[in-house]
Amino acid sequence: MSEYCLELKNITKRFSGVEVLHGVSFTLRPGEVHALLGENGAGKSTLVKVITGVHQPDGGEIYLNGQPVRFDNPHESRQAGIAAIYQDLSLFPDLDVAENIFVGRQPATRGGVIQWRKLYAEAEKLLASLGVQLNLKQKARTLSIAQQQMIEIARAFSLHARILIMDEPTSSLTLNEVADLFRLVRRLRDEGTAIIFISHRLEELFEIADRVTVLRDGFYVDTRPLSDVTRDELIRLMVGRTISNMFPKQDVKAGDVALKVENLSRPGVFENISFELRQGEILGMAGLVGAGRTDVARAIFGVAPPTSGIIQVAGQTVQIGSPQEAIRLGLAYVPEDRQAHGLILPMSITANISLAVLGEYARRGWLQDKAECEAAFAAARQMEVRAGHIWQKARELSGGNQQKVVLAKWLTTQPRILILDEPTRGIDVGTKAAVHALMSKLAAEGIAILMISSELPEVLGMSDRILVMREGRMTGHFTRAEATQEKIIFAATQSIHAGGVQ
Amino acid sequence: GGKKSAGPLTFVLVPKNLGNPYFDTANNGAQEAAKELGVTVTYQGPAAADATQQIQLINSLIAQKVSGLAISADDADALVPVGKDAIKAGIPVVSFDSAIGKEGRVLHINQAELQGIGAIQIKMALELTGADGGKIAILSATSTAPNQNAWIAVMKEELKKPEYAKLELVDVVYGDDDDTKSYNEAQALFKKYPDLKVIIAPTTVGIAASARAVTDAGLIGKVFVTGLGTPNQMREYVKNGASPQFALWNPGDLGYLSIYVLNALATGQIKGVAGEKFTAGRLGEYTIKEDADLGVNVLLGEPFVYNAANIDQFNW
Amino acid sequence: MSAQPTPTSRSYRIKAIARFREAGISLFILILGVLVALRAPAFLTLKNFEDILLNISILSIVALAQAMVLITHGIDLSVSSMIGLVAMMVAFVMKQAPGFSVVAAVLLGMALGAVLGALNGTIISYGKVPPIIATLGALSIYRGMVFFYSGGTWINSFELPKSFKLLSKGTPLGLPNMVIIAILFAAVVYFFLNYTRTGRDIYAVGSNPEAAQMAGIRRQRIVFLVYLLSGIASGLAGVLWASRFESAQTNTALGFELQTVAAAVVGGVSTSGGAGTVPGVLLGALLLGLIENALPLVRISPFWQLAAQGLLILIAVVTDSLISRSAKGK
Amino acid sequence: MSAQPTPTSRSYRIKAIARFREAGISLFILILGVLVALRAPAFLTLKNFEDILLNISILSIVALAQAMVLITHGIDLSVSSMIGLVAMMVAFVMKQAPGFSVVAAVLLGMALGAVLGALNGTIISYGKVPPIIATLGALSIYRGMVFFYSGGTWINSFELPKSFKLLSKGTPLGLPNMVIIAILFAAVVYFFLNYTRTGRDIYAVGSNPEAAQMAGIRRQRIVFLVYLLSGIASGLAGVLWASRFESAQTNTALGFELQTVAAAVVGGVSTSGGAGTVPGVLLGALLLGLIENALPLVRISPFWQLAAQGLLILIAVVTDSLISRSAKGK
Ligand SMILES: Nc1ncnc2c1ncn2[C@@H]1O[C@H](COP(=O)(O)OP(=O)(O)OP(=O)(O)O)[C@@H](O)[C@H]1O
Ligand SMILES: Nc1ncnc2c1ncn2[C@@H]1O[C@H](COP(=O)(O)OP(=O)(O)OP(=O)(O)O)[C@@H](O)[C@H]1O
Ligand SMILES: [Mg+2]
Ligand SMILES: [Mg+2]
Repeated sequence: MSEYCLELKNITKRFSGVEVLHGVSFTLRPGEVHALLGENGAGKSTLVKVITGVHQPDGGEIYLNGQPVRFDNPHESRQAGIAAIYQDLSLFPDLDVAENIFVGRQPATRGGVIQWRKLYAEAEKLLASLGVQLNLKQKARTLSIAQQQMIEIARAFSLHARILIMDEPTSSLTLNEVADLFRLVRRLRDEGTAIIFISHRLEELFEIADRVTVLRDGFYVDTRPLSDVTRDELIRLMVGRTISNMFPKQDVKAGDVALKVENLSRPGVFENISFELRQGEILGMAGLVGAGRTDVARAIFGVAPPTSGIIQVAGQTVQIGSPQEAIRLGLAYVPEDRQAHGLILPMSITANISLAVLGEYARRGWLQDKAECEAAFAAARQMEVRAGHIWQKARELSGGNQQKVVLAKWLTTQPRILILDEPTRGIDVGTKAAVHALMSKLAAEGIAILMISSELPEVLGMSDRILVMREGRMTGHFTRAEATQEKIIFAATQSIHAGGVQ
Repeated sequence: GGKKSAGPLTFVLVPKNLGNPYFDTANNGAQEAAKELGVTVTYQGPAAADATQQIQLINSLIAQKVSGLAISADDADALVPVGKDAIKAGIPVVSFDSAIGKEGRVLHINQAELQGIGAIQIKMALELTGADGGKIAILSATSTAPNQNAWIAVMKEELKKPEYAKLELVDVVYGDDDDTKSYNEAQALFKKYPDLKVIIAPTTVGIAASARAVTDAGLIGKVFVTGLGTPNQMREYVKNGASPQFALWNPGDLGYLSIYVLNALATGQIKGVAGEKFTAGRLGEYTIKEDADLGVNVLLGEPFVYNAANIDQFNW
Repeated sequence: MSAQPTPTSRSYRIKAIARFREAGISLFILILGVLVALRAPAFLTLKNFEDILLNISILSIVALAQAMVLITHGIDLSVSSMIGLVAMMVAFVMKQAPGFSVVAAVLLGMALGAVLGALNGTIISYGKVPPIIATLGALSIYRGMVFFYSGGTWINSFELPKSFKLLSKGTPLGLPNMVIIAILFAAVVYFFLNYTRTGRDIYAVGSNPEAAQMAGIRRQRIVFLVYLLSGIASGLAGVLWASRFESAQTNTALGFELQTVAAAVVGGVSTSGGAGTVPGVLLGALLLGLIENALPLVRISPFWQLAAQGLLILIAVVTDSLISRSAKGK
Repeated sequence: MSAQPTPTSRSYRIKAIARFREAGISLFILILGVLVALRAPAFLTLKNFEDILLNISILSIVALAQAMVLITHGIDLSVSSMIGLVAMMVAFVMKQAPGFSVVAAVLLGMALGAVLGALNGTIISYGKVPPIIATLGALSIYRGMVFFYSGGTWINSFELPKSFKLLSKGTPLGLPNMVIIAILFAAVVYFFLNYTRTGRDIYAVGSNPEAAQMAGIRRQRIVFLVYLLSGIASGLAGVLWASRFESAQTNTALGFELQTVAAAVVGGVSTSGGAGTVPGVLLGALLLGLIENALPLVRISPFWQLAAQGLLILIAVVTDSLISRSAKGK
């Protein structure tokens, strides 16, 4: 019996001939939180899927408690006590919140009759312990990406697994939810559960993880206890260089008002949202999960128009009834849910990037491959998309690279007003810095940027001004100078302490 | 007709569709004739009664250079071109049961005259209502089937005759030769006309469905069903009184005659013009006639009335 | 908005929604019924209601099975041929051995259906053939087997024992047996879909196949299962069909497959999987049966009947979608 | 960062993939052809090939339109009725005005089809009715209109002007006109789907409607469009049908809708949207035509023909899926 509850030796994995894992080794002790770190496309998620039997390794061995094992499907690994939260969320849109947590293992009598009352009671308990407030009867289809993430977490915890794998569970969570999550993680760890934790937010690793294993381009680089590595060391291990400045925000003096919103409302979702966005300005939007930021963005972009309120673009009052009208007005919206709203997964990187501006590559109605291709190629390179080639299907990209494709797609529309919803969700530190640099460059070119982000450092680091929302209302407005983490968190949560929920 | 290579003649009997007892019986007659004549007769048809499929089949039969075709047309006109092709290729074509347009075949073997069929059904109806008559309704196949409509027209003419003055035709409904729909239409008839006496169904599907509907509704003795049917389908209902009598020609004889005609054409005994005479085995001598609507044709004979007394002599 | 509803308020909400989801079509059925009754008094007779129930019993059984297939984002177009083949085979048995027990006949029919359904299931779930084409192929194969098996001949009323005919029409319990069988079947399916894991897995697989797999649901088995069930239901339907129509013909149930799909979809089953309820399907079947029964009663030109049928179905679905949308407030 | 080949190498890759996707079915067609030829020499005659081409021309046209609908994750079951209705109306016109130019007749047919298709499109894209039920309703409505319009009578060979009959059969260019029309139609669809924005949008809407909408694609318009096109194609097919069979009946093209779906799906079009190619659909149509043509030639029991038809289609699809899977290496 080894000290390790899980051990991987020289795992290799190929996808249609291309090797993406080159002899990766990995060990996991009971009662430890072991972080996996690496650039986008390094192979983290693939490694996870190899462990859980979604993929089968092309080489190498897997040992569970010292015994060699081979999982042909996730079912087998679950039987063996391994639970996982995958990066690309896997909920059932037609089932409700509660059932999503217990799919496949609904509490039932010995006779096999499902006990619905019990199911809802347990679901309610679980979500409460995670500090989530959700209508258990709501269909998953209508949940925001963050809410979906919370459900995935609840599901994974409810499995009481001996090994729990979490692939970027926090990518769209805010401080509060992350805090709740970590409390639970620590409890499990202390009960002896082994946890594999993946995140691109380095500070989280230092907070929760005991050891970290770094991958680069599918190669195993090193494993270190977090107690004796520095942030810069980690970055050097994963990127191969140091990153001087995560938030290269240059000061731009704001120009004319590009976007003006007055008393925008959709009862029950958000109310009386008013703000101005000037050319060259980056306006940050902070708030807890479910605060309504995404809905405001969707409303402005014409996906789900508001029931009341005024929207002005460049001084003109406009009615935006659909995304194409928004695009015509020079708006672009990078949605928070890349897979559901950002990408056509079965299509190539090229097709995805050119989707919104295809018209421009047509001459007398006929598409010009070459023009389209070169534009897409340039955009993909600018975003540092990692893929075999630019005709690879979006589905086959790593999470972070999919996010980069979505960014690339909207930047090629050359908008005058750019709405970014969780723009760097799942993007590695290296690229994140590049994206930030690009944002401030665009701002400098006079583009107005509205940035929704659940990552406070990003909001603080990149915004000229910061709006805070809470339960569909604006509860704070700070300039770059006056904004602090504390002020924002307070604005985002105060009423809950004040007990002022309607 | 014309020049034929030596070797046994192979004729093909092409029904509207396979798996239809009516045509299977015709085939039995055809095989009987084949034995007597020492020719081979194959039985090939489309799975569903569909002109397109039938045309494709006939095309391939032409390619196989068979010695003669007896066809029951899924559509009178759609088959004309392919019929012409066959005749051009030296293959004699006759139609039976349901005619091909005049130019598309040498002659048509006519199971019975419109007049005869229409008349007998009204006659049977009156026998069923009894002298003091009553309400009758017609349950037909599709509202577009030409033979059905022709028969219905004749029946309406017949009803004008004084002897049928007491019969009141209250409705004509269509079961589309679909068992379920015919059944529903029959049910609806009882409900619409509580004092209905007779349903005339000039279609084998409709008559069986109607008889069953009468039986299920417990109206035996109140409502009678008659029309055109096959003995096996109707045996039950003749015996339980739902349909004491119905009429039909004998499809076996129809197939039998068709092959004799084909043989006569293929061997050059006849050219297929009006006035020619020939003998068809046990059915005796026939004379080819020509008239306006059917063109050149041979008439099988009078329709036959089946009832409790004779039905057990038949098994088809 | 985020306030947690109490269990009571929740269960209330469920009922409300559930009532809603079928509200549109129920309403339409009511209206249609009234209109027909005004036009044709015969419609309101008890006899007629019994006829309607009889007419929709078989449809309901198969539509429920079809619904389960649709919920997995599949489709079974071969049901009509399975019905035809089973009807023919069972009728043959009853003809050869009139003493054969009726219960045994039913079981035999379901067993035969199970075999056919299992074939479909295997080809689709393990052979990875798209359901629509697999069952379209099966549609002709099984129909072809009817021809082959029967040699084209039919089985007629007089060849079937009385006991067998009474299987569908007998009314020892007041209602015709066939109606009772259909009700029982519906009850079983309702319980299966709502109170067993396998039932819920059917929704899960239809709602998100990959996720289902990752959640440890044996996706292929579930897919296989629904086609198996569809076969069993069709087998049962085949026996009832032969009994009710007192005959087995080579074209028995021809074209019936689209009716079952229509009933299910009219009843709110989503063809892209994941959604559908038993009451909905039953209402869908009822609507179709109602239309079929009403059209001959109200005298409209036979030329119009077909069009009217389609039109009524369309109006039903449109009203339904309008109502449920207005209900959703958007 | 990992290697990114230059844009030029793209065209090569695309072709490689494309060639590949149809490998399975092409192979199967080849094998089938050889087997039939061995059994029935008549198969290899030029006349016979012309027959096959004639037989699949109409199917190809409608199957291509059907494919576009399927790619948007829809389905159009009303094509057969649209064909029937247009055939009837145009034939009527030709009967009344034999002088009417043939080209005008074709345009008229397409215009009529466009109207019918637009109705479907409106109900589905703006009325939010599930395509399968909307077009199922339209299937009976349009068929019913055939009855009503024709009053049950139909139009016969002798009532149609020779010029109209030659529209399909004339061979001024060597091949029958109908075949040439089909080829042109296929070419147009090919370029439309692959080299126009709208064509690309059809795929996008089919594989992820929400994302497509957020990318500024007018989703409803696209959905409307494919049903409109399906109507136009059916209109064209209707005219050709009337010309080829020299008549218009109330049951013209009855049941044809499932054939078009079969051809498309056999040709690799996905019924869950987003995938499908023109060459694939043409091969699918060819396969069906081949089977229909071959079966009567090789003398198998007529009772087996139907089953054989289904069986061959199934085998074709299975081989195809096996080959493409083994190709994917997994
Ligand atoms: N199904 C697939 N087919 C082909 N290539 C794939 C597939 N899945 C992943 N890959 C490739 O494998 C490599 C590793 O992907 P993986 O998702 O493991 O990266 P990752 O470390 O999770 O990145 P991220 O941080 O963005 O999630 C990527 O280059 C990706 O393109
Ligand atoms: N795509 C969507 N479809 C339907 N409803 C949605 C969608 N996205 C979000 N919502 C609803 O809007 C509510 C607020 O979530 P939203 O995502 O707008 O808030 P947020 O501030 O963006 O928080 P998050 O960090 O979760 O995005 C959620 O409760 C959810 O029900
Ligand atoms: Mg990943
Ligand atoms: Mg959001």
